[in-house]
Amino acid sequence: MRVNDLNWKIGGEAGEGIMVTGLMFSKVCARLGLEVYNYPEYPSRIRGGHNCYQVRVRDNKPVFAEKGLDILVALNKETIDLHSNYVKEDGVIIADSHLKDYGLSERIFYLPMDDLALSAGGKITKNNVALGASFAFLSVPVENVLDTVRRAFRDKGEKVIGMNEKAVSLGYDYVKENFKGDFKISLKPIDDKKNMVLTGNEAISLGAIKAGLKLYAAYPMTPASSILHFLAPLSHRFKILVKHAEDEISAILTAIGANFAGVRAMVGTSGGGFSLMSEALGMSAITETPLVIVECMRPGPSTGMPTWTDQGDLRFIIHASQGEFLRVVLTPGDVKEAYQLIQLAFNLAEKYQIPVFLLSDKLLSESSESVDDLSGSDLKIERGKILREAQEGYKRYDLSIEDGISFRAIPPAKNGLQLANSDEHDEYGLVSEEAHIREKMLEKRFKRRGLIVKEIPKPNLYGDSDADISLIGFGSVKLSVLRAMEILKEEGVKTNFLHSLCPHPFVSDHYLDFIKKAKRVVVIENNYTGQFAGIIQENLCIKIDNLILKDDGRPFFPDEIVEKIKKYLRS
Amino acid sequence: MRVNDLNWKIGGEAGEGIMVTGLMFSKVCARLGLEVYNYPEYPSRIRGGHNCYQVRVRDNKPVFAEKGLDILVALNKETIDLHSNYVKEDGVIIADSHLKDYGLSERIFYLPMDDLALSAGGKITKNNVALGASFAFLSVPVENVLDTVRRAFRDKGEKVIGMNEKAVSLGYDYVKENFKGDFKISLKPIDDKKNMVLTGNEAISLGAIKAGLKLYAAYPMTPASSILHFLAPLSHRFKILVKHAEDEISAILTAIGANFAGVRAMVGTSGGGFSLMSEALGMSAITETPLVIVECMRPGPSTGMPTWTDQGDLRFIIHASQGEFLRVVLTPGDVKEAYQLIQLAFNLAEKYQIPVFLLSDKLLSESSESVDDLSGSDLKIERGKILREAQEGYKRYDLSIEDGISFRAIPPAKNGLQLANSDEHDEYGLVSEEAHIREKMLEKRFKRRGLIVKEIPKPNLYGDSDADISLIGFGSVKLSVLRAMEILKEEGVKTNFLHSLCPHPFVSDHYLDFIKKAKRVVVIENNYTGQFAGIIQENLCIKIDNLILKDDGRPFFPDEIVEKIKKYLRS
Amino acid sequence: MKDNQKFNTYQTPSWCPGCGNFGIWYALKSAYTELGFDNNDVCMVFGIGCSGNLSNFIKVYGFHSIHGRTLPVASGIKLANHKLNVVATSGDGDGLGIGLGHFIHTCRRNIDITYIIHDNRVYGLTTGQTSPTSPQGFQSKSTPFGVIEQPINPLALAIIQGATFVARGYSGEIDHLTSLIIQAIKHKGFAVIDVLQPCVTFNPNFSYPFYNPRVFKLEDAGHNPEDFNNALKYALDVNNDKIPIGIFYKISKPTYEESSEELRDKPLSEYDISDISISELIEEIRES
Amino acid sequence: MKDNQKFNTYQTPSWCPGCGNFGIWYALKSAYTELGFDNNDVCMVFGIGCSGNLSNFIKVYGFHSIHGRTLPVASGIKLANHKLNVVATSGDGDGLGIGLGHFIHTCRRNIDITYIIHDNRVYGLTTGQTSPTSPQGFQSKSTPFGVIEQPINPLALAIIQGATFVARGYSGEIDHLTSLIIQAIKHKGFAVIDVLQPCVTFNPNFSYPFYNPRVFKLEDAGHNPEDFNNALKYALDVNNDKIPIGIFYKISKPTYEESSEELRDKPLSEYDISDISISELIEEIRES
Ligand SMILES: Cc1ncc(C[n+]2csc(CCOP(=O)(O)OP(=O)(O)O)c2C)c(N)n1
Ligand SMILES: Cc1ncc(C[n+]2csc(CCOP(=O)(O)OP(=O)(O)O)c2C)c(N)n1
Ligand code: SF4
Ligand code: SF4
Ligand SMILES: [Mg+2]
Ligand SMILES: [Mg+2]
Repeated sequence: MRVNDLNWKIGGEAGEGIMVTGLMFSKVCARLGLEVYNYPEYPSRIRGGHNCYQVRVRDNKPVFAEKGLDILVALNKETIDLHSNYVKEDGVIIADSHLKDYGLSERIFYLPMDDLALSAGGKITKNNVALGASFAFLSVPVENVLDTVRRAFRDKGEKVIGMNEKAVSLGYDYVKENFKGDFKISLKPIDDKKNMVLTGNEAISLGAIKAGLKLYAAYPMTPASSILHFLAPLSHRFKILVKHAEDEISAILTAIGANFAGVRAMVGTSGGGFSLMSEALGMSAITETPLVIVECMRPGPSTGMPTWTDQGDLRFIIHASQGEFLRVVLTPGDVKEAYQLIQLAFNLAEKYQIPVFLLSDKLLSESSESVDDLSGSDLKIERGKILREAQEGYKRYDLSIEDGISFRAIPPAKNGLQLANSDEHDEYGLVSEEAHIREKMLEKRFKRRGLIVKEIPKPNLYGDSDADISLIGFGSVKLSVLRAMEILKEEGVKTNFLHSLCPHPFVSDHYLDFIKKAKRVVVIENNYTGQFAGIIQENLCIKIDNLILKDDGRPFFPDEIVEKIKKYLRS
Repeated sequence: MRVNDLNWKIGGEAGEGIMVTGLMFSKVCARLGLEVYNYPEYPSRIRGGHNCYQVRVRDNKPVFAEKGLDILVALNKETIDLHSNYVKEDGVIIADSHLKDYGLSERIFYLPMDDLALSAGGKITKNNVALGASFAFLSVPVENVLDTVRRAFRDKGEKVIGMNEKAVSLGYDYVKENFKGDFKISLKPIDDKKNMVLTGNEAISLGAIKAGLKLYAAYPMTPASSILHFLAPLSHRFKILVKHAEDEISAILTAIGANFAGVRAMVGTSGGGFSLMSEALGMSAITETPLVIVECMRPGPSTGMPTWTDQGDLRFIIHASQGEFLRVVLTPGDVKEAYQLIQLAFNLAEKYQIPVFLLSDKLLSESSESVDDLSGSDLKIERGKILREAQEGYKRYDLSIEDGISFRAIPPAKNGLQLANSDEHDEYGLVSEEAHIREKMLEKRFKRRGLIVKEIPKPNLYGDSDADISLIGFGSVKLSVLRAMEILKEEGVKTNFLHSLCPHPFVSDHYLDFIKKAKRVVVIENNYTGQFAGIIQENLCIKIDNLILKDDGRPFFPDEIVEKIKKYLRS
Repeated sequence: MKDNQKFNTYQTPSWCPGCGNFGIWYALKSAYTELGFDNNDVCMVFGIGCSGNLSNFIKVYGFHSIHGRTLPVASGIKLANHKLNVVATSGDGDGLGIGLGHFIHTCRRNIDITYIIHDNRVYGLTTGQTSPTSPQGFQSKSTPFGVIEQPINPLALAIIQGATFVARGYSGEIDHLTSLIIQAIKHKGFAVIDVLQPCVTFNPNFSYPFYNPRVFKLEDAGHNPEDFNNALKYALDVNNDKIPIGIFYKISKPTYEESSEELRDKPLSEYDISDISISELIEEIRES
Repeated sequence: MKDNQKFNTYQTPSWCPGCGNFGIWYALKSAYTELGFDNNDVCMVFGIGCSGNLSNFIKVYGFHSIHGRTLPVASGIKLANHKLNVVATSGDGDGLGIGLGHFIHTCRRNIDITYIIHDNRVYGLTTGQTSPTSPQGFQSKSTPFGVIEQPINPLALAIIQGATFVARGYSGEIDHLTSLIIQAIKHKGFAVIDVLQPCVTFNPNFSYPFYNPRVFKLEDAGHNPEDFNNALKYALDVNNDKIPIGIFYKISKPTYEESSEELRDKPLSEYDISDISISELIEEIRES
């Protein structure tokens, strides 16, 4: 009997409510105090494609989607075709009874989903039949499932709640009565713990609200849209103007205008939208107007694969827009880091009067994780050199200030007059093309680098000090790598992992020691060319010989990493 | 007496016709068979700022603007304030007589420009008075000057021509009569040579016409606009649709559409406009539609310094647009290279079905050079795998083709049906999100890199094999460096120079040997962060310790390079 | 409808059952069939959105462009080979939100392209945000408290900025829409058809039950499409319970291609470029 | 005009002698003076072009944005602090070419911004290419054989898409323009003034000798600015030899800010953000 170690997946056609059911499944588990990781897959269309949702449940973190399945819930045949291979020896497939005709493998438990749903009150409750059934296998009391379903349909009225409760119970009971084997996994509550489930985008949104976000401007784009969807209904409550702009160009410029006028404003988009923002990015830099940009990557080039994951925009973000200027790129690896780093992004943007990126991807933005508490991750608000009143003689771009960071007077501060000028300019912001002013202003804008690098988060080091393999990566590869390391450790392979939270500006000291001490360095990235490895090479002039790359829109699964690492060890 | 070794400059207020006069000066010299280099400076406004135009004249190439002036023509006081410091001991300042009041230095020859212009027929001819005067100092027969003036005003009618001729003569005669000293420089014709004068943008335009350009779409932006201005009047003659589009987004998409429909189409812009193009760039890549982009750099960030020069967009160009794909960046160093490389750009774009950049900057695009003949630089047109008719079973993105380059059928070819799809796609172009198709398509698009690197131009090596200092640079730094090397050689310092014509894709073999053999490597770039040095480090993992950088909007002057190199030698 | 089959690809449309895009898809295929088109007789350009997914279901030369940018691509294709029949389609967000500038500038050009707007008054593919044609007060994922803005009026914009064929279609009236498409393709100049396209999933209030009783045909109302003022009046009359479909405006004016001397002799794509001589031009420059 | 001095910066305008931008500059300064503004009472946003160079010559809070993008920046400023008087200016290329989409979408919002278009019907700063308001046939560096497109009609677009104050000014009539600017600033809502601005250098045909005899004042013609149809008629009547200036259209409608509940209590910029609590929200999520 395995306890609290489960990999569950549900699959069906787009539009069948797969996502909602998966999320409910994970919430039941999270409320038991367990750790969950939810990984959804869906195509870029509203109907007709294949959707699936995977929930990995464990006692402890790290938790990340793995390939081998314990329970597969199949609402259609495609689910079986695509995923049944991954069902473990002792796993089970819960399939709708109408799939019987296909004469599938023996491990299938046929559940008359449609019939039970109909008796519950409507076909639409089918997923909840499957939900109930799933938990019956796992020896979770039906009341826990009903509790979550009730919450989920809270706003839909008693009738709907009743129907769905009934569906759960019917599914649950059907398994109890008809399943003859014994299923080897059970889920047991962990005392006094009650987790919530958050996606990366929810964490980013929450962190931004906490950081004092006052204006969010965006144009919908997967996988960033859910930030817009999360914030919009909260706009009145938290006094945040949430603007669905006419395009991404307008979104970023609106945010820059708002920052200039003294509020914290942010934009969120994906690579295509960010392309359109790249011109304005430089304007934020030359006018020294703070700006926070959330970029959620998906596979490119161009429209590419809108609903899949990728880490291919790193270099683009670092070099976007004509000319040269400072920017910071923060790359959280999980939901808590996302919550914290977005707050840091606002602090850095205002303190250093620069654009700061929070770089996410579909994997982090749309997958969800169990989280106990976020408050430990809160940062103090630091607004830097901001003035609501200014002295006479005030100069917005005062060159005499040592660290290069001059004071931002906010309109309508008297004496605070200034021109925020996209042209190169003098200390007041008025245009200047003189060589020596240009030089000084450029220097002014770059000078603060020294202060910034002291403040950007160091990469986190995980694992053994005497590792055989030393991994380096950034952003969303984190959880999969950590899980892979755990598996490797069980198999006696010692690894460690340096996880970058800020690939740019690249601080050599943060990496040098690790790389020098490593027996064998492997950089792991969810892209084709190994961009982060290139950055390491550029900065340290140390050749990175080993790369684990993947760029088919899917994240690394721990099992894959394990395999690759073992191959390295053999070679 | 120095022969054919002159540095001449004219300065005055914007709107006073400084540019036209400078150009005429250089044409007179070029027609003598001399080599000239013209470097204009002007502010980003129509009137009121300071304009100047410098003409360097020599017997032979390399020729590039140098600091020390032999003749300075000052139409206003500012010209004297700004430039008289640079006038050599034996040089002369030709100033308008009204500047006498300022009690300026002795080397000034006062020319009653306004009076003479008035007697020639109008104040507007003032510049030609100065032009005539200049050549009187240089012992060039007045007929040569008159010839060029006549050509310049050819279309303006007899009266205007007459006025301007008279102005030239009056200025010329005035010097002959009134200049008492003896001037140590003369210009002598070189037998049987008659050079023309071309800017980089003219060379790019000519090369593009030669390469079969059929559609040019652009939105005006300094320093790229002159391509538009050059091509537009030629549109009927060469059957080129020249479209001033509503913005840069439209320009690039129009060009992509046109390439798809089977013509050679190009866009031209500067960094800000290119920012707006970056989204579409990736579409060209994923649809495998050829595209040629001319990007003429100016100092950023943002609007920056619109009429000055810079090499700060290299990394941006290389990494622009979400996702990862191949592109080529060609960086000519002079007018002839620009003419040739734009032709190569079209060939590479079509043969490899990728976007190709011709990266220029204000210095190359708007400075002009004497050129004898271009025809030796012509390339054969290579259109690659293009089909006007297709076989049944045709697949646009056929994966079975070894080198990854499948055939482009052009509409309305029967059997050539295809979808050019910005989404990831299958062999017909129809959307696909399957992992294995994605992988194969990505591989298909990258596979051709092997062929491309064989075809991109090798960097040119100049100078001594046993150099004390080995310079590396790309693009427009070339002429200044070559001239500096010449000066250094005269002073006994041995240098060599590896000039990159294609910093991306970076072919390690093209640089490795040079760098390994070098006693001391110095990378020279017209930017702040040393982007090309970073690229070298990234690819070769060899630290570049010495950088000569400049980013104040001005190009390197040979004298500056000489000084910096000498400092290195001393250190 | 049998003949239409040849315009199908191997992919089955992935739109929601009942989606108005089916109607547009049928109408397009029927129009091509009635026009006697072969698959290679038309080149279509699509945007990104549910509307753009049409690119995978219709077998013609296609370019599935980026979001908001169908018209520039279509213009490039048309200018490179003005013998091609070019049909562009956009969603309302695509064409009237992010792509609005291109739309109006293309109207000004009167380039001979047929332009179909799949106007479902919502962002479909991104799962239900407001669009520029959503009505004021519209509650969506991006505007849970209702849209503040006045909607875009694509027909009025097209009429005043130079489009020479301006119509409204309805995907619930496939034959009528087919006929509009045929006329638009035959029309020389920029032809805009704004199609009322129910999005049953994210904008159920503007679906068949809403439109069916409201639409009426302008041709039945005796409207003369050459009457600019009346056309504009119909286009501006948005608060009426009666929704006109049909041709609002149609006049004859030179197209962009006709006004471009460089296109006079033949399409640009038909020129041989293997040996272009610029030596005369060079000599002129040398002598200038 | 003496008091206006306080709105001068240390830089002298670099426009060509006779440029119509001088008139707009004077009128703006006079309007601010007459409104009793201090320098910090107004925040201006500029585009890139000769018009945008104004940013260096007028001493107020300023944002010199990128080409074509004044309105989004101005909107961001206004939404962050709706107590500020925000005045945005653009060139015709800037605001009606590359920035056309923003213009129309801003009209739809009726945000309380005053928007001045320096309409010289040419690209000035880039030395004379065609602009979206250049007349058909206009020969320029980018259109040596004449413009093919129909010009943009900014006033008609503004009127039909929701701007609530739509006017035309002329920089040759400074007092009249001053009065328009004052009224526009006082107006609650999006106020557009298209200013006929001679570019003596690159568009000499549309200079004072052209405009002076042609302009007439709508107020003298007895036009009622609340009359939508008449306003539109005047705006569309472009081929007439008489050019109306003055207020075409003016109505009262709720502004974007007024319709935004989140702005009700006070400007966003006045909120203290040092200690925002989200614990309740977190608990709701945990319980959901
Ligand atoms: C630059 C850019 N921004 C955003 C998106 C995301 N996106 C895809 S479709 C779409 C909107 C779809 O709405 P609409 O154009 O009305 O088409 P529909 O789906 O309703 O047919 C958006 C915003 C994108 N692909 N590219
Ligand atoms: C993205 C971008 N494209 C092009 C330019 C170059 N540019 C500067 S001003 C201008 C046009 C100026 O014309 P207009 O807006 O009419 O202003 P005017 O100079 O006539 O006042 C252009 C195209 C730019 N700055 N940015
Ligand atoms: S979401 Fe709407 S527009 Fe998209 S396919 Fe479904 S019904 Fe059609
Ligand atoms: S170019 Fe035209 S718009 Fe620009 S300053 Fe001169 S006259 Fe004014
Ligand atoms: Mg839509
Ligand atoms: Mg203009």
